[in-house]
Amino acid sequence: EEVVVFAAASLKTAMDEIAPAFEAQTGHEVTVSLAGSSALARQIEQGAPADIFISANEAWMDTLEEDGLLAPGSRSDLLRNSIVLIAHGADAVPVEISPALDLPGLLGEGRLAMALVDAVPAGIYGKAALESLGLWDTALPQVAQADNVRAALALVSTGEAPLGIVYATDAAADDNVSVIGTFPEDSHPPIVYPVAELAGREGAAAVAFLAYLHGSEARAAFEAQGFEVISQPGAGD
Amino acid sequence: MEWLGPEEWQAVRLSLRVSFWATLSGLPPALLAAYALARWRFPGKQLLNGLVHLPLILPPVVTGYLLLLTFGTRGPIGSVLQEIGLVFAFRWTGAALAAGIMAFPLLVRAMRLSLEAVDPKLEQAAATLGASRLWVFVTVTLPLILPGIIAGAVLGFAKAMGEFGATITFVSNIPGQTQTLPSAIYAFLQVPGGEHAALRLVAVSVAVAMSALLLSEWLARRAQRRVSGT
Amino acid sequence: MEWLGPEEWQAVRLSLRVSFWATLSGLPPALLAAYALARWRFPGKQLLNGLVHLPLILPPVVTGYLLLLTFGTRGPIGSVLQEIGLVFAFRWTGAALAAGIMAFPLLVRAMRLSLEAVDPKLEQAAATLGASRLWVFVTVTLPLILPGIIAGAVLGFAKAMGEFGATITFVSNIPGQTQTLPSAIYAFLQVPGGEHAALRLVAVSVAVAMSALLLSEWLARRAQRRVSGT
Amino acid sequence: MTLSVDLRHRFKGFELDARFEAPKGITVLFGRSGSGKTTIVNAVAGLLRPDAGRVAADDLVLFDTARSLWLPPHRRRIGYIFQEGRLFPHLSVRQNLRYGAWFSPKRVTPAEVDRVVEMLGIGGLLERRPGALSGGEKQRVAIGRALLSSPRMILADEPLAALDEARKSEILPYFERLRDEAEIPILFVSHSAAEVARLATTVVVLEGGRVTRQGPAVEVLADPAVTPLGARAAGAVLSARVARHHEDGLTELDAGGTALFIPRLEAAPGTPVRVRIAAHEVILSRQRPEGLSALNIISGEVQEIRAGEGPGMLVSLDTKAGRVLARITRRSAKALQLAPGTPCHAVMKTVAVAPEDIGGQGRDVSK
Amino acid sequence: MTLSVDLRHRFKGFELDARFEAPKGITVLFGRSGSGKTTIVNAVAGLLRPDAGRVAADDLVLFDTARSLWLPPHRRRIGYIFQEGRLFPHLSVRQNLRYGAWFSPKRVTPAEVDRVVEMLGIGGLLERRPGALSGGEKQRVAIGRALLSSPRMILADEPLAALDEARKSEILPYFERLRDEAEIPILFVSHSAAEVARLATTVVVLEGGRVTRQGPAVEVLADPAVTPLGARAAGAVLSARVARHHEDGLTELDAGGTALFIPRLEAAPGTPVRVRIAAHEVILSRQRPEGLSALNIISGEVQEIRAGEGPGMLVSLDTKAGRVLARITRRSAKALQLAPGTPCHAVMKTVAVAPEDIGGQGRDVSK
Ligand SMILES: Nc1ncnc2c1ncn2[C@@H]1O[C@H](COP(=O)(O)OP(=O)(O)OP(=O)(O)O)[C@@H](O)[C@H]1O
Ligand SMILES: Nc1ncnc2c1ncn2[C@@H]1O[C@H](COP(=O)(O)OP(=O)(O)OP(=O)(O)O)[C@@H](O)[C@H]1O
Ligand code: MOO
Ligand SMILES: [Mg+2]
Ligand SMILES: [Mg+2]
Repeated sequence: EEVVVFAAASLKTAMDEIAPAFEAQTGHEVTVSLAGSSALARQIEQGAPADIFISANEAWMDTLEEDGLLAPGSRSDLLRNSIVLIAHGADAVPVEISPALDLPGLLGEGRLAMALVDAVPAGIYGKAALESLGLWDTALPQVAQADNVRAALALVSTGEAPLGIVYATDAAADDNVSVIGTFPEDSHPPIVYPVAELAGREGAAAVAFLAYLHGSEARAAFEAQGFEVISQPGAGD
Repeated sequence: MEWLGPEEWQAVRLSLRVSFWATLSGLPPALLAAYALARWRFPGKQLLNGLVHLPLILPPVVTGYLLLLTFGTRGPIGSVLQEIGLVFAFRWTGAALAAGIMAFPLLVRAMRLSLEAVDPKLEQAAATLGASRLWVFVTVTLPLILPGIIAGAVLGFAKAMGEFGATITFVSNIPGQTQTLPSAIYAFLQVPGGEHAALRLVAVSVAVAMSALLLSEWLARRAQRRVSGT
Repeated sequence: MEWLGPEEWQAVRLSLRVSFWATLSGLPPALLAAYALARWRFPGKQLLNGLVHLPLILPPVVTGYLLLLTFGTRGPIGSVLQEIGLVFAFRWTGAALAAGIMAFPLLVRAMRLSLEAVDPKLEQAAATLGASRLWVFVTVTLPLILPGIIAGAVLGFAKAMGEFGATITFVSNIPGQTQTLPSAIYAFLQVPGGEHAALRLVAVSVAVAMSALLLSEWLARRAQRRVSGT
Repeated sequence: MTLSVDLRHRFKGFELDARFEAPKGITVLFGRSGSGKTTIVNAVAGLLRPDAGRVAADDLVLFDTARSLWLPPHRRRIGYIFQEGRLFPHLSVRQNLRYGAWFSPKRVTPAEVDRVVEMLGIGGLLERRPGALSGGEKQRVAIGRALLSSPRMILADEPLAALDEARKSEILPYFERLRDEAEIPILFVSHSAAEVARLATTVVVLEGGRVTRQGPAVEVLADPAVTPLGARAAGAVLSARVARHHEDGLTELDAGGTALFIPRLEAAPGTPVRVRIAAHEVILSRQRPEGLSALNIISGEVQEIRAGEGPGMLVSLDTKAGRVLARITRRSAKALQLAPGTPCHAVMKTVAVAPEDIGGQGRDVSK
Repeated sequence: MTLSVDLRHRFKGFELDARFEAPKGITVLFGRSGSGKTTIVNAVAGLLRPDAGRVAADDLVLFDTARSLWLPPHRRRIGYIFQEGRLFPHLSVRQNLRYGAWFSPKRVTPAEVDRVVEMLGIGGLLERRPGALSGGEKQRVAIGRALLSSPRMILADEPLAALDEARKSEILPYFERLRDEAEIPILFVSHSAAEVARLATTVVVLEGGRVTRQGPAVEVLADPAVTPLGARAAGAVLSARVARHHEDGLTELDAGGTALFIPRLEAAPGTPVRVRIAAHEVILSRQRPEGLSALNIISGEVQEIRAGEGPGMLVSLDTKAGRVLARITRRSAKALQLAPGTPCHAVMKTVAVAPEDIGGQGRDVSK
């Protein structure tokens, strides 16, 4: 049996590990389509042949749920992530992220690289965090918004922007940037990656894969990428 | 090449297939559109002209979105075509459609430019020798615009090889079905540490496109030599 | 238009400015490249040819990334240009550079096609009348390829209006500085229910580009009439 | 087949208003540069849509604005030899020549092709493309292309202008044969008085878009008023037969009992030939002249004397060989006291009857 | 200024190997279609890079393969009238005419432009583009364009082929004046024997890419062996003066004491003119003939008799008016018992001295 998984592109590395492992274990076949969460959600709305959707964006999952496109009861939160403040250079001086943070001082003439602050989750969370810390208004004029987190990271990595706000998972792997602070969890809505089975596509393989995602092998793969796996009541272990 | 995994090979093959068919099946309608724009007068000509350019003007994501809305399984055209067994949604055919549409304005412009450079006196001469409109086109116009067709095809093929936004928005990124080289490159770029893998694919993409380019140059030189008549 | 917010108006104006300058400043180097490819023989010609096509072949994100690496403040070219006061990073100039580079292959192809259609006998005639290579180019070649230049400019302008991936990757999206229409449209499309706002901007974008198209058609017809010599 | 032409068309600064009939044979359109010749030919071919008018070949109406009738060019089956060649640059000479045959209802035999190729002397060029041809070579291929399209009518716009005399005199007989043997009308634009004089069955003279004179060639050419033709075009055509060949390289013709000497003509005795005698090369004498180097003397009597502009007069002699025209000065006419009925001798040099003024039917013109 | 040409070039199936000198005046390149005329002209202009050779105008070497010297076309200052016009389609006629002046070191005065425009009869076309011109109109503009570029040398590749006789006879005097007054050499390709005979100072005969004959026009044209020229090209040129105008429309010339009658010539008495008398239009007579319509009789004695191929002979007469050539048959020569020293009369008709065979220096040729 075949399972088609639509997954946010940021999960590529993890999915590249999980899918073959699942296939080996169960004999099912997994096809993973990686793209932006919004594109995937739209495709699902237009009848894409997806069995499972892992979104990096809660809002899109909510939309699908409202439209009745999810298999009832199949939605759960799979992963948690955090956003961090990064600076260019391998060993930048850490700062304390608090309302007292002197962002303009740190930025100087430079830019604060973020993902699109009204459209892309990482940007939305970053904006919310800065707002709750009372830093947004001073930061706003210096914010440079990229179309995704990876592009924001690249801006800092190349030194184009001295600072940036990205996911912890992205920051970890780049030698040209250092994490100089993590935004407090309560400064923004929880960053979760919801997963769900799609309505009308329920099948044994899909159910099995869903379970596998919550299982220990998958957990290892996700954690290796820096994600925090949200424990499921009643799932796997 | 050992350093390409089987899935990546698949992407290379798929990209070639998609670009080839996108270009090839784009040529006849592009030729028709170019001919209409260059030679005919009809109401709505500027509308057609605008429509042809649309994929260039719109951000690719929008084009992809519009394709999804119209050619998707639930779209007005997609659902009809599905009846006759022509499915674009989430198939390589859809990738070819998207690439073809994105390449279309480039095909049309190159051909139109060549068409406008054809000396109408030669076509008239052919008519006096008994060739009907269609035959004039086939025996005189077409050979004379061959360089333009080749130029258009090259541009179109290159564009199709690089097309990403519309494709991934329309048919997603399904390995073996719709995962072209650019989609694969994009996916690599979305994860930490994927840059090297992405660059490898970029290199493959460039190599393939360059070969096509060299071939086209050679063809174009031959065609040009024919046309300049020496 | 009341239904456009001030920030959106800004995006419209910026897109126009970016596309205009991208096209305009792209024309001379494109003309040079087209001339070199059409007329000269030199080692590395096919390399130049490939380079010109590169922005078409590469996914725009990759192009944007490469631009960032080379034209960024720390990039090898960017840092030098900065010395002379030419900054691209996070400026509209950078958006224009990205759009210009993406449009470049289209400019070059159209011009090259026209150049190859120019009758060398006319250029020879000009030479016998005392015109040096440069003057022949200015007084004969250039007027004769005007339709091609216009065609290329239209394609380039349209492409620049729609360019998104390379631009946002290179100079990101700063309202009033680098937020072009496509960036704004893209942002709307990322959020559920943003389609309507996006479509409104798409409509503006299409309207603007169509006006440019109509203007170009008019210019091209005039140029064509000049060239066909009646 | 007769072609009747009636055309009105305006260009900025030029107005065409021409009406004429082109019967079987060669109708030469004659007129100065810019007088509207090519415009007429284009309209007949269907390449120009005139403002108003009608062109018909016998019953076949090519177009008629009154009846909104318009036969598209490719259905007119017209062999058009363009003023500027218009060869297909992407096709070889051979393919250019064959082009018309692809669309022709009649089959063109290889023998026919060979004959035209040989006549035009383009056998060595067949595999070349037009870009590698000289000016005259291009023009010859263009002639061949039109001739080999099995046309119902031929339009030739200065087909021979780019050719040398020798080549012309090889091709002219071909047109003559078309004129004499084939039923198709030929509309022939030419600036050359010699060509006109030799080929024309009918002459149409154009001036500024209007037909100022039209009629059978013999009449029009003999008319001193036809100034654009130049004084040199007037002449008479005599019918003769080859009588015998002499050892000193001369051929003797028999023109109604009068012997005429011309440079050797490769034709068997008995072959009928047409000899044109240009009026300006004829000298008149009241007594039969003696001791002159001129070998040809035809006796007759003055039939008519017409005065033109200038100092010239055109004298028509009635002779046993046929009508002979002589252009002489007023002063001479007075001195010789010429009047209708005066007996008179026409004197012309042997060599004045130049080879290109000899047309024949029995000759193997393809040689 | 003398142009010396030495060229070797191969095309597939054609080999050019030509060496000749073109002194001041008009050097006519004469030869059949495909004989290499345009190839030579292109090489002189710098449009074709020949395999080997050298072309120099006096001390100025245009190119020399031995010394790897190559002057680019635009520095050669050559007025090239192309066989196929080559007007700039995007420029008006006026701009086309002025094009050369933009790059010329010499200023072209408006008066000069006006004169050329008037001579070519293109005053009404100045604002048009070439696409709206007739074939002959294009050719005339092309002539004007070349003439107005203040060239150091003129190359004319069949410049008059597309023109009617009347137009030709308006333009020919202009070339004559260039020949006679300006110091610039003119290389002139022509197929027309009449043009060659009238214009040529020097004649270069080409056959299959090789020069078969070259020399002063009078010599080459008088040579019966020069077959490609055709019998009609031989002729002598007499220097004369206008003596008086008669009421019957004739003008009397004085050629070394002999009176010659020609159709009225608009020139004041005393004006020197050159009159060409074509050899094939001259009749010889031992006695002075009486009662002929021919008005011009020149007495002299036979200087030389040359036999050519065929039945013709060329007789040179020494007369007080100058040398006169007559082409007569062998048979007549025998009958008249001509030999060097024989006194003899040359007879030619008035009208045989056609207007276009009259060239003058005193005439206002722009009219
Ligand atoms: N580009 C070329 N490639 C090959 N052969 C050529 C080329 N151009 C000319 N030729 C050949 O060279 C010969 C000389 O050509 P050229 O144009 O000099 O002739 P021409 O004397 O000017 O003839 P015409 O009177 O017909 O114009 C011809 O046989 C022609 O076919
Ligand atoms: N497209 C056009 N637009 C305007 N005027 C034109 C156009 N074509 C021709 N003419 C004018 O119409 C007149 C007749 O042209 P046409 O070509 O019929 O002359 P022609 O008799 O063939 O002359 P030639 O012997 O020079 O070829 C000319 O005065 C010409 O300038
Ligand atoms: O698809 Mo993303 O992971 O929302 O940037
Ligand atoms: Mg004409
Ligand atoms: Mg030539």
